[in-house]
Amino acid sequence: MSDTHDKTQTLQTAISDHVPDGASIAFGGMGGRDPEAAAREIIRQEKTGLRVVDDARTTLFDAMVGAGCVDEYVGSWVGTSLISQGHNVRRAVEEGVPKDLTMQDVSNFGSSLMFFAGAMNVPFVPTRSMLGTDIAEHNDDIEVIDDPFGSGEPLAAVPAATPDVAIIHVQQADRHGNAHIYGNTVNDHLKVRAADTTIITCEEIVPSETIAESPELTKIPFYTVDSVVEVPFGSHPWHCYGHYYADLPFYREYGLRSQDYDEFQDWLDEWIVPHEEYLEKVGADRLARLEELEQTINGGKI
Amino acid sequence: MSDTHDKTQTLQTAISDHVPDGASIAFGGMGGRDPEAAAREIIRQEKTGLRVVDDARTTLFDAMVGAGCVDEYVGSWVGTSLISQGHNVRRAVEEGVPKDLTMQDVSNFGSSLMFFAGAMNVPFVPTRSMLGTDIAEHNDDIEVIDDPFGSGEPLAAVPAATPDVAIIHVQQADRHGNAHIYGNTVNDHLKVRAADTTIITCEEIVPSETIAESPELTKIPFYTVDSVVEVPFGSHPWHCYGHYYADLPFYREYGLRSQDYDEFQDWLDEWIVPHEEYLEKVGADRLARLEELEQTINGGKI
Amino acid sequence: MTGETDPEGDSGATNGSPLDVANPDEPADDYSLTELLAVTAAREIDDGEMAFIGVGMSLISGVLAKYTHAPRCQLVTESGYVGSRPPGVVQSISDSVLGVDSLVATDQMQIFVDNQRGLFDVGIIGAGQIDKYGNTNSTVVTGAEGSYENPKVRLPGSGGSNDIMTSCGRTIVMMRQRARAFTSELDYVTAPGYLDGPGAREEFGFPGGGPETVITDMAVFGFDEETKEMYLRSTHPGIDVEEVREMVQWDLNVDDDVETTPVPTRREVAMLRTIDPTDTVLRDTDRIYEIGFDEWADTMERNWKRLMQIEEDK
Amino acid sequence: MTGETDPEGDSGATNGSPLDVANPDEPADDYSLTELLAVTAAREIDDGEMAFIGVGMSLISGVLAKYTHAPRCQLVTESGYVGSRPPGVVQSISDSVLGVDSLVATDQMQIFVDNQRGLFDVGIIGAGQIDKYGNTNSTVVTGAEGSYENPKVRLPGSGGSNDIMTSCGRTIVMMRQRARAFTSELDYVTAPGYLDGPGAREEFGFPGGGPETVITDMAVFGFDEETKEMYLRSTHPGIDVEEVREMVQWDLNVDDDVETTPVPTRREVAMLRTIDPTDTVLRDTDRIYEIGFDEWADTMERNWKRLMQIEEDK
Repeated sequence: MSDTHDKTQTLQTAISDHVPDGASIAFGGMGGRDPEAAAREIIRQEKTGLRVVDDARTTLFDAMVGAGCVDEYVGSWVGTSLISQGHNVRRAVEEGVPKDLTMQDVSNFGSSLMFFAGAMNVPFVPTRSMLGTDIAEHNDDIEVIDDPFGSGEPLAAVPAATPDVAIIHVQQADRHGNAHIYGNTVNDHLKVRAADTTIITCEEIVPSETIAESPELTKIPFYTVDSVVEVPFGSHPWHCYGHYYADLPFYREYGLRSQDYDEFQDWLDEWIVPHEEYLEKVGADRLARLEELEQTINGGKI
Repeated sequence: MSDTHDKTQTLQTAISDHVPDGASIAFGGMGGRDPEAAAREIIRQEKTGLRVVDDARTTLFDAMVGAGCVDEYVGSWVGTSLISQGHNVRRAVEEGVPKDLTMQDVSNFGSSLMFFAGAMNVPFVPTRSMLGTDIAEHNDDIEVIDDPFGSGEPLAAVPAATPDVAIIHVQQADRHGNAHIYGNTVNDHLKVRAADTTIITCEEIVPSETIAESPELTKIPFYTVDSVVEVPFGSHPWHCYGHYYADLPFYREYGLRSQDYDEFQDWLDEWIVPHEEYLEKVGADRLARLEELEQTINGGKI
Repeated sequence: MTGETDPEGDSGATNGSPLDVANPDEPADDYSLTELLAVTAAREIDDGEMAFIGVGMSLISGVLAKYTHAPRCQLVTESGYVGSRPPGVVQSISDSVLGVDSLVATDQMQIFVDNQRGLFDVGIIGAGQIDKYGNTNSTVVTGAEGSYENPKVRLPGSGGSNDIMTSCGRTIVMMRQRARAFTSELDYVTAPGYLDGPGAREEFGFPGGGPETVITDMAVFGFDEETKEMYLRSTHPGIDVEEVREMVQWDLNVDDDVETTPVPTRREVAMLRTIDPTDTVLRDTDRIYEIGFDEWADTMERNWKRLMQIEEDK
Repeated sequence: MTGETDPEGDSGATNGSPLDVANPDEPADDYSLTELLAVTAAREIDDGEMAFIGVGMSLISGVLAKYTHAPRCQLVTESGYVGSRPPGVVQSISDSVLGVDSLVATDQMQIFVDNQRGLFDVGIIGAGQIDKYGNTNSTVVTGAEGSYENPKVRLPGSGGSNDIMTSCGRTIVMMRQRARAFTSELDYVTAPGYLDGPGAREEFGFPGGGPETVITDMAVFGFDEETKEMYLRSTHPGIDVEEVREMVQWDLNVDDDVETTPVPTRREVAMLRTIDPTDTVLRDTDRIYEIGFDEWADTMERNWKRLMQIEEDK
């Protein structure tokens, strides 16, 4: 169904309606346009037993693992990018603190293809990646098959991923869920199609007329979307192309404080609050400076 | 190699350099943004033995078949769209006039997937389309395989298409081959990647700075392109979104005159001329009116 | 039902807005057979649905639905547009008018990926031949002595019809009721109906529901839920059941409550003629050619502006 | 080679344009080990090449190449940007500075589709462990008693490294020369080097050529064309061959003409410090944190503007 009704919700309602305990989730972005506010709301609502089925994941995943929300990860890379390791992820995998985290590895291309297979409703898509390595060996879901056309070459069959929920942050969307993505798309257009349910958080809700002015940028169409939430600065402390630059010092502080589990608990107490409160704590001046930085870099693109 | 040199050529040189007799070719667009001028140049240079590996094809294919350039077609649909059948195609298949045309059918999704498989360098991509029908039966290149994950469901394995040449018409490109496509992309981004060689014809050559202003529209990147030709009105009599509307009366005349083989020969004599001469014959006023019509419809989009 | 009529006739189509026509909800007494087909197909699209439509008649029906009873339906075209409101007849699948108000401009693979995912509710396709299970042929008519390689008539091929029948929620087939078109044995199966009967689609794991309605120039057909066999649902005004039976090679089932196909309203006919002012599709005439380039261009532009005005007035 | 130095030192990095540095082609006498690595990797990228680069060091090397000897190379990042000229250090794979001047903004699948098609010349990846055939591990260190499921150290995982090693024209590996990092037996093979020796890649039909160069904090290694085994190509200034041998678990082959790794020029060092003004990558310090938000933002902005000025002046 085209579902051209108004799908707007509050962040709290979107998460409580669409993310039950035990859900499998794919998050959008990748060290840029990450739905950080939505992930914080998941932590705030104390969701448990989640299965994160994803590509490369940084802060939001590490924080969710440290908060005990996640039991399993299927994906290509975890860490917190450049300036720190994923301390909570390491603690969970290596020491079972706060609880065990099961890891299932794919390569980056593998993660794209598992969502593509899910999006196109086939059991698998073949690739040459991962052959001859332990990724195919240890990931029981990947089958090595023979080329049915008789070339004699093996192929890795990447199984379809169909997460329960995709949560994607974008620059702008209309009330029906048509979402414009400026800059790179990463795997977001695939995730919304592979998932059963999609939540879009966006910097700004715009009229459908604005969407129709640049239909080439509608990487996410309304018919794949169930919930639309306006969340300004919804990717902070990460980048949102055309809106604000990453808050590296904030991020660095996360990296340092998450080294120690108790210290990380304090970080959670301090920063896992409703989004409006979070933004107040970060401070309007600081947010404005991040917008200014991005304007200097990519000014005028949106 | 990134090949960031100047790739501009004349239409005549581009076709004579990159389209040898016997080549397999995929054309861009689909009843809109079709590289009509390039196809007329192929006819003018009397190329023979071509294998058109493609999706749905209209006028340009019908004319090439009638001119005796084509021996084989692999694709999803042939005709001349709304207002006439593909008379030359029918004559060639049904009567062998002017020569036999071998047909190999796929569905539209099948045509997308054969280029996708070629673009991603795997022998095949699986789909549910074409199963249980004579398409999979009569097309010997399609294999029906079992789901290797044991669902018991069959899948149609669509083999990779890797044509020798892709010829694509776009609104704007820079000298290195970065091409912006406004409106729909059809299968063009896949064809340039599946093909060994790509010729881009464009309404206008623009500076790379113009490309960088909207990098989301660069559906064809320079590193897949070998030749760039500026061909204003290169899709006439078809549409070019944002530039000019289709010349339906011209097209209708083609439909009527191609009903008879001798009459079609006269049409060839009249219209298979160098592109500049062709535009003069169509007439500046008429071309301007087509631009005006498109401006009324999609004004301001480019 | 009338045959060819003057397009400047009493429908009001070319005088002011089609919505201004007198007694808009009354049955039209001036409509062509093709117009009846277009209206009948349009009514199969429910408001709010995702409608996957092709060129020609199916596109016209989709556009008509959007401008009349189903303003919230969204049109999907295989070349990559979603949500467009084409202000006029669409000449090709990449017609630049499909860009008008479109919400999504993407590529063909993306559209068919979404189709296979089961995201589209209803598709409309054409066909040359059909059998009692709704399997269709739009590839080759082989004739008695021909073959796929050497057919009697080469048809255009599948286009998207195979993919739509495989995966769309439900499919509407529009075709001409010619002799040998409703056949006991298809020359070639291009798009899968219910294949050889109940359960066959499920065995293949097809995402879509298969054919739901067949609309011809004589009648409308449905499919029995149990047997998956085609049955006669209604005949068009002036056509009786026996005439239809004669044009069907197998022993056709007929609905106990077989009805007469409802005729178009005056508004629907007026709107159709605004959408196709040069009769390109609806009357299959050469008017577009006869009127010459300048008059064609003027007529097209005038009607676009009229439709856009209707949208603005809403 | 020096250790930690004052970033406001004599390199001229923070005084005016890096291209204005005195005696730009002279060897720098003030550079960090990390800066040597970045410069050595940058020099592996030839002008005009398509360079597939990841986060951190490899991105810095790519940016440096583009701003120095290879202005026509084009940077490819896995999140979907091609052709960008990032005016500063890139903090993540979707860093919005990657949008600067980028010619293509697409998606991750498209980038890896193009990679598997063999369209990219050179890739740069990182790794935790490597063996003599250039196979790398960036997934788990199991230790003596651990396993994939219960490792001693969980590393970040493949990211794009598996895909790059499988399909890129040639691959440069950057890593630290720690004990047990150059190992006879990998705990886990994340990315395929030459697997178990000559012919193995061909058997799998890999599109790419495999590892070409390994750059560590002690030395540079190549691979023998015949045996596909790693050999020592050069040692960094102040490091001798024996020191390297001690840090390699197998019996390392050494080039007859083993050299000393060329040191960075003054221009290269100055440029690096402009790209990474807050030492985020190059010196691995906490300066970014210590200086506080306002000074960080001011420093970033000042250096962006400087780099953009360099581009404009060209």
